[in-house]
Amino acid sequence: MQKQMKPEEAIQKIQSGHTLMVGGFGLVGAPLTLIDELTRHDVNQLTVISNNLGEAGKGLGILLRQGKIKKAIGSYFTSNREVGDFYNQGKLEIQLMPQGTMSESIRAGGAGIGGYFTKTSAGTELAKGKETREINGELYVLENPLKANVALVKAAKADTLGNLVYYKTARNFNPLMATAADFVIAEVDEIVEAGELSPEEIVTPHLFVDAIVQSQLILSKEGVVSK
Amino acid sequence: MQKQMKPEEAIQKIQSGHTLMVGGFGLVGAPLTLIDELTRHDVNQLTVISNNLGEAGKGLGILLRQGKIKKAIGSYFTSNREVGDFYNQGKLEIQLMPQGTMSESIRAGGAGIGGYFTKTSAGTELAKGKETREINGELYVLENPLKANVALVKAAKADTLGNLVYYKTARNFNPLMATAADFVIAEVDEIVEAGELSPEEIVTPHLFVDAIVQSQLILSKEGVVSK
Amino acid sequence: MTNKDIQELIAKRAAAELKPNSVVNLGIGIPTLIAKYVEPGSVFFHTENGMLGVEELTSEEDLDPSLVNAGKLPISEGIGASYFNSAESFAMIRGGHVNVAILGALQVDQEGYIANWAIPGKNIMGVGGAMDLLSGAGKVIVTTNHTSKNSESKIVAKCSYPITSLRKVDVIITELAVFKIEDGKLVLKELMPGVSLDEVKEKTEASFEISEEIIVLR
Amino acid sequence: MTNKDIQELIAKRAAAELKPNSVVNLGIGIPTLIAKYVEPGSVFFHTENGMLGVEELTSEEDLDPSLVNAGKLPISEGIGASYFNSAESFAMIRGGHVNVAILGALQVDQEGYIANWAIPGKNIMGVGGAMDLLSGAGKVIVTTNHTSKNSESKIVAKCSYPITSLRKVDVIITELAVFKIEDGKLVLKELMPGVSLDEVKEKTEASFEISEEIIVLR
Repeated sequence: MQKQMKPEEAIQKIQSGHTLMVGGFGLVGAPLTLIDELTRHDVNQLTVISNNLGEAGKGLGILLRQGKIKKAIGSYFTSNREVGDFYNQGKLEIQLMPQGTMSESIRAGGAGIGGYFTKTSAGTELAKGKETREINGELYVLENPLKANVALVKAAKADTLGNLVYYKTARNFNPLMATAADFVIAEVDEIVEAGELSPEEIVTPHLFVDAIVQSQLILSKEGVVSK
Repeated sequence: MQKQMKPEEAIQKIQSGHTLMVGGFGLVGAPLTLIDELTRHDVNQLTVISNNLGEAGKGLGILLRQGKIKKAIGSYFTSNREVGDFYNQGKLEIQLMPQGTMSESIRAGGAGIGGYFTKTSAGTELAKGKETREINGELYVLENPLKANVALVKAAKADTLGNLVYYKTARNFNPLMATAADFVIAEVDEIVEAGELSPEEIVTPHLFVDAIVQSQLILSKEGVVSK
Repeated sequence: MTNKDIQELIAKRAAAELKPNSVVNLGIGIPTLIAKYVEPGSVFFHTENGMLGVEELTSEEDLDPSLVNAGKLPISEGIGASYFNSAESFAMIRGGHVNVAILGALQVDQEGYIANWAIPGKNIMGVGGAMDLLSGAGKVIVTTNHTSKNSESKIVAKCSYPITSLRKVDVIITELAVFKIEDGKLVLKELMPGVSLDEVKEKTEASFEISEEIIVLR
Repeated sequence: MTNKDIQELIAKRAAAELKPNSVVNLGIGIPTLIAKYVEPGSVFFHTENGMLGVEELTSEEDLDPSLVNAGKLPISEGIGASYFNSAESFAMIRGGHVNVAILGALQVDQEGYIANWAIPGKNIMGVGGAMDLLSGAGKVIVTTNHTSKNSESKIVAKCSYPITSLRKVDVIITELAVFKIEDGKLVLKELMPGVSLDEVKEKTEASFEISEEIIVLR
């Protein structure tokens, strides 16, 4: 099975109205090439699940300016002040989640879990309208799984089968999102032959990955640069 | 912090009435040295969470014969026919769980999840008495987390801080159980200096591990042998 | 035919169900015989104890006691294989990432329900991964002898043994026939070599429809 | 004192709370200043974006743009460090495997409730890992300026901002004093160097008890 694709080819899987997951903690571990490609792809009404929405006019922030995003699900939008502006103008829906609940919900989506109880957010504004339950004397909130049509993830290396390994804190949400979407596109800095990755070090087994794209934009000390 | 201990020293953490987790899929990845040590440790009324209860007179099967086990929680006891005999004589309580539910419940115990919904076992005898709920048109069962006082796990290597890596299918339940007990004893074939394991390949970070024990019994082609 | 011949016949037919590049979980019993009928590398075998990329062990010398499948039988490691813990393994299964599960059965009924984990009157002592596989696998193929040792049909009107899941199976392969469950009904699709329709009718307790395009294997 | 001096003073005092070998998560702001007051290797720093074994970046040359803490600031990798995904990282936090969390605050009240993620009237746009850390950390230490920029007490009778958790904090460290929450009550334990009890009383909206063994730092 040929999983290697060009960015513009892989991105065709994204359609208007889709829910997308996009890996990364800020720009660290974000699939920069795929996000860039997405700015040239004619879609709208997207729901984007990502920890942040980039920065003002950068990364996912460009998609926001382009009016392609209908709803953002994440834990920390403060790094892009335009998010608040779009929200106040009624141009953007926001679903704010505690970061641990967001990551657990993505895992649940990928693992076929129908919902789970967590203490996180119990008794706070973020639990409003959610089912709560006392378990062993403490209050828990029922949280739902998160799934997506397409996930855009970033890894350090892929083999030709689609096995992935990550690099340092660029790992973050990527291995989780790779489990929770119908179609998973992995942007990687290096593609090696099957068998070159150690079976013990593979973090994302290939059954989760549908397409592999070579990165063209990377995060350097000087910011985002072409490779 | 000195985590390295002798087996007889580490095993003192186990007291009568405790709930224990014991890693391994059959004998593969089972902490054979610690189990052997436990046969010489004077405790009883144990609840043992382990996929199997060894074989007749082997591994955890010895503890069963010694009458130390009050209750067994696992997915597949058929490999030790004495389990049925003890159960019929009222000498043993059994809690049978689907293997995926057992592993997910151990993960939940370690991850602070208060309970979760799974389709697995819904509508079957194993779901009797459990809360069920329809989610998106399908029936789910609420399952509880599993925790233990002490976990006995097996890894291939530890560094002196307690970081662990595993070997092939001997990994199985071990990394999960290492997260879900108050005191975690890791039996390993090799102990290396901190810094010798690659940060990317560490499967169990050291914060989960309380004691490290050098293995004395190992599984070979010829069965269980002294090292 | 010896029982061994019967099992190999069923396994070979089951192998033909597997599409290239699919991820396949093989249960204990007949399913473990299937791998050798599949071109190496054409499908990826998953075992629920924590590995993707299972291959047949071809030499006793390569036997590694810490490398086993769900039946605790020694296996070997294919190119591109990976290891993961039990929760991750069942997350793959429950989450719908395993395309096909091939399982044995005690009974399968005409609605597609399977019973393969407990016998009434005996202690219920083992379930393993059966319920999880039924919950999550994309397609479930049952490979089973058509009749029990007591010559009773295993393809029954309604399971009398405890069922494994509310999810129904998709394909049933025996030494006599291949059935599919279509719109909640059991449909006879193929007759195995040398088997007559009358023989299948005689040895099958379940009601079934007969496909208009029934295939008679040679 | 400049605000920078104040923050360093608080950070230094907070460092003294850390027992050897404990696993510590540092929040954004003042907490990020704490690591340099801790002997390297004596405690293990955890960052919720997926790493155990965080160390201070000591040289710009070693800066790796893909190696950052929860504040997206560059860090370096200590001996015995490890990486994991966000769900595993928060499983450590929620599951009680992180001994200490040190966090900033907008308000802390006399019962020990903390508000540190949202300001009424402003859009609620960020929460990050704050709620998870409150839910799961073994001990929660708050490091904060005693008063806001408008000279209002941040140690209040009752939080007027949305609280972060039903879980109460354990220790509050400001440039004026150290408080602990004991039996649900705020207790003044220490006066920072050169600070009088009167000054603390004046600048603290919350009611508090005074420890019989109050420590006056020099």
